[in-house]
Amino acid sequence: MKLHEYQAKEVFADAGIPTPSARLAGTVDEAVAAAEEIGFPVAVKAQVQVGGRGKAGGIEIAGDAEEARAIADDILGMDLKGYHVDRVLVEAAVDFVDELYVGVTMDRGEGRPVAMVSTRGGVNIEEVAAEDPEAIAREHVDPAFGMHPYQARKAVYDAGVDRAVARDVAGVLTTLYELWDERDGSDAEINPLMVTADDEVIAADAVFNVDDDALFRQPDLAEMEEETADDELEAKANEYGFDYVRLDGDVGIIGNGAGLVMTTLDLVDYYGGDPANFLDVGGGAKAERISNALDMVFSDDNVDAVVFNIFGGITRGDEVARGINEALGSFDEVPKPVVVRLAGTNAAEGMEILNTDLVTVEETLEDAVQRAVEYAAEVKA
Amino acid sequence: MKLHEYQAKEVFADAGIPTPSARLAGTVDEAVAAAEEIGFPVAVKAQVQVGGRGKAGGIEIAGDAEEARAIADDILGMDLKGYHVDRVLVEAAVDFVDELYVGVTMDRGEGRPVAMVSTRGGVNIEEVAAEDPEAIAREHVDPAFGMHPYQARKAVYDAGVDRAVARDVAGVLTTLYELWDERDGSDAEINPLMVTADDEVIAADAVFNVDDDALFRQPDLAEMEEETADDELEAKANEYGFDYVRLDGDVGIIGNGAGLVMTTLDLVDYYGGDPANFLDVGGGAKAERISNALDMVFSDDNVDAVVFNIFGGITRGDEVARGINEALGSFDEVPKPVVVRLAGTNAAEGMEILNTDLVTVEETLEDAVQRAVEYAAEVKA
Amino acid sequence: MSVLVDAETRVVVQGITGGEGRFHTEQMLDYGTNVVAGAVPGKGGQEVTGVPVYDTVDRAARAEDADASVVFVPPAFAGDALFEALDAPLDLVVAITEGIPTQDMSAVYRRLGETDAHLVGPNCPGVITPGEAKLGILPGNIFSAGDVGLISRSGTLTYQIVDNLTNRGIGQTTAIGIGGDPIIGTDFVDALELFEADTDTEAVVMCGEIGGEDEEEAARYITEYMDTPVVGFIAGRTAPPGKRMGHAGAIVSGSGTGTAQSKIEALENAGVPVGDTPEEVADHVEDIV
Amino acid sequence: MSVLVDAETRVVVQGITGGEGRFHTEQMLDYGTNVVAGAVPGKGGQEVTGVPVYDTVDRAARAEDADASVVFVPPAFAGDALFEALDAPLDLVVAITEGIPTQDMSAVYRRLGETDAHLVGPNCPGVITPGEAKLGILPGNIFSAGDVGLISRSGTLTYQIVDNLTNRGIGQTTAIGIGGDPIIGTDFVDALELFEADTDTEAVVMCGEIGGEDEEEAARYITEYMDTPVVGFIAGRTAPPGKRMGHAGAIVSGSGTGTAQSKIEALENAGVPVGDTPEEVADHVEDIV
Repeated sequence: MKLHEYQAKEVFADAGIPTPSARLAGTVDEAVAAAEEIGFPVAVKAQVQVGGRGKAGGIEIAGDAEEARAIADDILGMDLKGYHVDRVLVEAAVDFVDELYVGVTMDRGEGRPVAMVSTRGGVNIEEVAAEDPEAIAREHVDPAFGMHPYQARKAVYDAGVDRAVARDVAGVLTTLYELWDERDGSDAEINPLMVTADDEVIAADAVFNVDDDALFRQPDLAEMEEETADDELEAKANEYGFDYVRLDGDVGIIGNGAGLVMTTLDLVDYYGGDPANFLDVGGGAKAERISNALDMVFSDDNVDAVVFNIFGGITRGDEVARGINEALGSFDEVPKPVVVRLAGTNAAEGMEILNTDLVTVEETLEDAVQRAVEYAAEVKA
Repeated sequence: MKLHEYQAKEVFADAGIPTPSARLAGTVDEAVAAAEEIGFPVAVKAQVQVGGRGKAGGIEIAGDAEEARAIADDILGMDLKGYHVDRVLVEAAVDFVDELYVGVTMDRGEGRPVAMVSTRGGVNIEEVAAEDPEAIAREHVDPAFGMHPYQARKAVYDAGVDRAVARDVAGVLTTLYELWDERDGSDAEINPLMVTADDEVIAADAVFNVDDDALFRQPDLAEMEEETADDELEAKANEYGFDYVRLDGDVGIIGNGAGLVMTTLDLVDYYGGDPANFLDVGGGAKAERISNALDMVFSDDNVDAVVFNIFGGITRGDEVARGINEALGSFDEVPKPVVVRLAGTNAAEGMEILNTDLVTVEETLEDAVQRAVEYAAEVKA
Repeated sequence: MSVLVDAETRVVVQGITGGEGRFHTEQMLDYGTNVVAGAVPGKGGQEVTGVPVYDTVDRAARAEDADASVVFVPPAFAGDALFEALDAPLDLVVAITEGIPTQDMSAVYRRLGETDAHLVGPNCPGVITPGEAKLGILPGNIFSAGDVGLISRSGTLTYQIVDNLTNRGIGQTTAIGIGGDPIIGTDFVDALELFEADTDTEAVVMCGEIGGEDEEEAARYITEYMDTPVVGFIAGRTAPPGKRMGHAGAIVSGSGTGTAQSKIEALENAGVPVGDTPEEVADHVEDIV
Repeated sequence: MSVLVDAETRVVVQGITGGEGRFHTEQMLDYGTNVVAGAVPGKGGQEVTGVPVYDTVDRAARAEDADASVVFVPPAFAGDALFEALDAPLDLVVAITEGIPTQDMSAVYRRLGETDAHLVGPNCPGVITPGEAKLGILPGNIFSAGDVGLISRSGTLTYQIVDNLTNRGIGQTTAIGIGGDPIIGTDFVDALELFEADTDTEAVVMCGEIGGEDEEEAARYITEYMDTPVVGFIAGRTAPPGKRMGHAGAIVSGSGTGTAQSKIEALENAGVPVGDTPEEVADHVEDIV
């Protein structure tokens, strides 16, 4: 789960990391009022969860109220990389002499956290990492002991941070690590951490992503969650609790287990079709869930045919068949051709009850995918 | 540093461990008032830091106000194993069906903490440990990860705690460990942890000793420290910051370094004398500290002769000699004979400036000790 | 022969009294697995389908001489359950639980590195040695005994591949579902090492997917250390960069590593034929055995 | 030969800019110790008596190829400094600092067990190989090169015993002040093991004191593994039970273990002559070498 910038800054500020004074605004008038209260210049920043907001026009500096009004008017309501901007953060624009990067994330390969510092802040840090990996000082943290104070200092000195602010930057990194650790962060970043002419450091941006699997023990962060699906269908998937990704093709895909569903997508492509989506019903799906999945895929206008591929382990074939029968039985006419392939647990029972007037049945995955691709091609033809 | 029972109970209660309602009282009237407020029966408990208060008459149960008055009158002002009782804790007497022991300490041999549970609470746990070690379930805690929840449960089940209260006792142990860990405990104990007929658990006594070396980061606990020396001289030693232990003999001993001072005591004994004290001036002592040490030993009426044994490492012989000269120069007549042996860093310089009119100088430790023992014997003769 | 588990493996089920734990204990027993105990705090002294339950893993292991466990404990308590199993100590711990917080697994992984134990999972279907024992939730009926080792990050994809193999009469020594989480115990390299040491395993199928670097590392290991032939499969060729598809690990970073293409290339460079479809995987295996 | 340190040992002083750090760096340099760097956060680029200072131990060690450190860092920060030294990694860390919280040392000790490093101390006078190098605060002038190894829990008692030896012309291979804290790195057994492996050490003197079980364990080790003869000394025979005398370790439990008597008996049962006085220790050593 990703926090918005304004939420992450609240969390950081509560932990003692310096952040600019700021207010959230949902209308142009609110934005202007916020700017006047804070004092100019201010930065007006679109609150959408995408990177590169600045380049995309989602962050502008206003020197006075008139400018603030014009900028807020531009940004509020804009479409930023597919996301609708309905709120801006208005905050004091920081006069800086240096921009640093400070971050904490889990290094999955190592199985342990890594704390990072770079003097190349204010730019896309992934690009820095790719072009000049040495520019980012990395300290792997032993999960048994947490980050030692010496490691924060070492990262800061190794990054070549100016001696005048080294202690403060190490302090920010230490706090950021503690937040990450205590609040079940997946990524915690400050980019840029601005350094002022007076050697103050201040977090001008803030990223805090929380491990979804740990939200149960972070109730206050979980409450901050806002629907951010850029798409009606993905919103529906959130509601149903499916792992769903919408794609550009015309063959709708439903299956159980991420690997098998991905494989089904790959096969659609392999046999000359175009996957319309990824939809994983997960393990042990009951009839209703199956029915919801069909509803999802039928709701996508791009879909011309559906392949339904279940290999039962904890998912039972008879439950799946029941769900398909229910979902398709509710139509006068099945809206799009559905190819079903059932294997594994209770597959035989499922095949027996499956209403084959409504669906095409195939024995193997390869055959099922090919049949669906053919159906989709027929619709197009 | 040891907390008093009433202090430890405050700390435990703040952390969520159930304790009986209680009030501290310094006078008989206060004790009776407290008892009436709490409701009878109450336990009236001497607040002195010694074990076995109950057997020594320092804990009594009062069924009504009259009894409470009589008991408080008995206990307040009593001498309990050498400690003067000036306060009692008046607390609700718990009606129990079982008494457990729960404790956390550092196992020095293993270098790691150990959590302990026993169903043999309410008695001297050291005796249980000696007679029937199996009666105490022990879980060593990995300092890298802290106590895992499973370990608290395991200790409780291994100890054979009744299933009905197992979860609560594990909860108390977990809290106790966390307190021990976060508050730099050296020992944390609840003995007894009482179990009521309703399967409630309640800490009827509380021990919390803090690592003296960690008091700098436990300021609120450090503030609870109260002078507890049972002896004027030991109080003086606390004031001067000496490691000092008063003994029964007549040869006063001053030296630097615990091992060397203990060896000096041993030699006094070996040569037929009786050590009057252990006094370690520590490393790097300056003239004033040396002078204070002499003041301490002269203040002990039992002392008939003094042996002053310094082997300089970071302690400098000239500083020691200066301190001796100053301290002894202030007397018209040196009150007790002082034998000095200086070796190590700047010993030669020290010997040069030492006022040999005031002290006897010996070259070796053995000779110095023998001379002091002789002097003491002469006084006795 | 086999790796990790066989008919002698003495299994504790952690979380045996829960719905899933109970159901799969029955399934495991039906398959012939030597389930000797359950461990659930507060439930000591009970029985679940004839299996005695203990309050702690330590007791279960000592009373029943167990050497392995399967973990069905809910995610909030699973990290603790894994420490309990590793500290017991057991030799093998198979963690079925899905959704364990990553930081909990980071701590478990740190501890695992200090032990000689094998942890499989979490978020995995388990381990099966066909005809001998299964530890986990794999549908036993699709497996058959034979001489191909199988390693997979994905549960149902494992079943699919096994089905393709079994349909051609190609059986398995052992199949290991290593799981799709960001931090797992036994990874491809660990599992390949086990099969390389197993004299009965004539070939190994490894089913990878997009995300992470494990398949690339496996390719390096194969080049350097493996004599046993390996056949590969990689799911997620059509996954668009930056989209998350189910598994936490299934994220394409877009930077050229972790993509299906990079994994397939790495494996092919290591001499591993990679099937485009599950059927092709079976074809390659058939060529070898 | 010698153990732990010699003229080649390249030493970082942690906390070199503090009063004690600076003073003893001068003393160590005067003695001939190869002090190659200091490490103090925020002080990188400075020099202390000609020794370059770095911000981190890692940098100091890499820039100056150091393999050991002496720690003069104040107690509140010493635990962190020890982790920094162990993680660098250095081979030898000598912790002079007194008063480190016990829980901090428990964590350091846990980490130490995973490394190949030697930690001496904390709360110790250090290690000296006479004529070659000293790491710590021991007064160099009382030591002389020779063939007796010395191990002691107490600083000044070490000097006393060494003085008795040196006065008789008995020199030392290396003297190790292991420190008197409840949790220390190198204990008697570790130190005995080092001397046993050192072909130049003809005899070892171990000076123990009341409290703990280390001397008893040393006695068991001597019985089982030592060929090199050992002479013992135990301070605290006259200490009354239950009284704390200086060192945290110097507590007599009164339960029959940890007393001077139990230690002396254990050593004598292991064939170790125990001197009643420092002079007697020297007598016993003289009998051997």
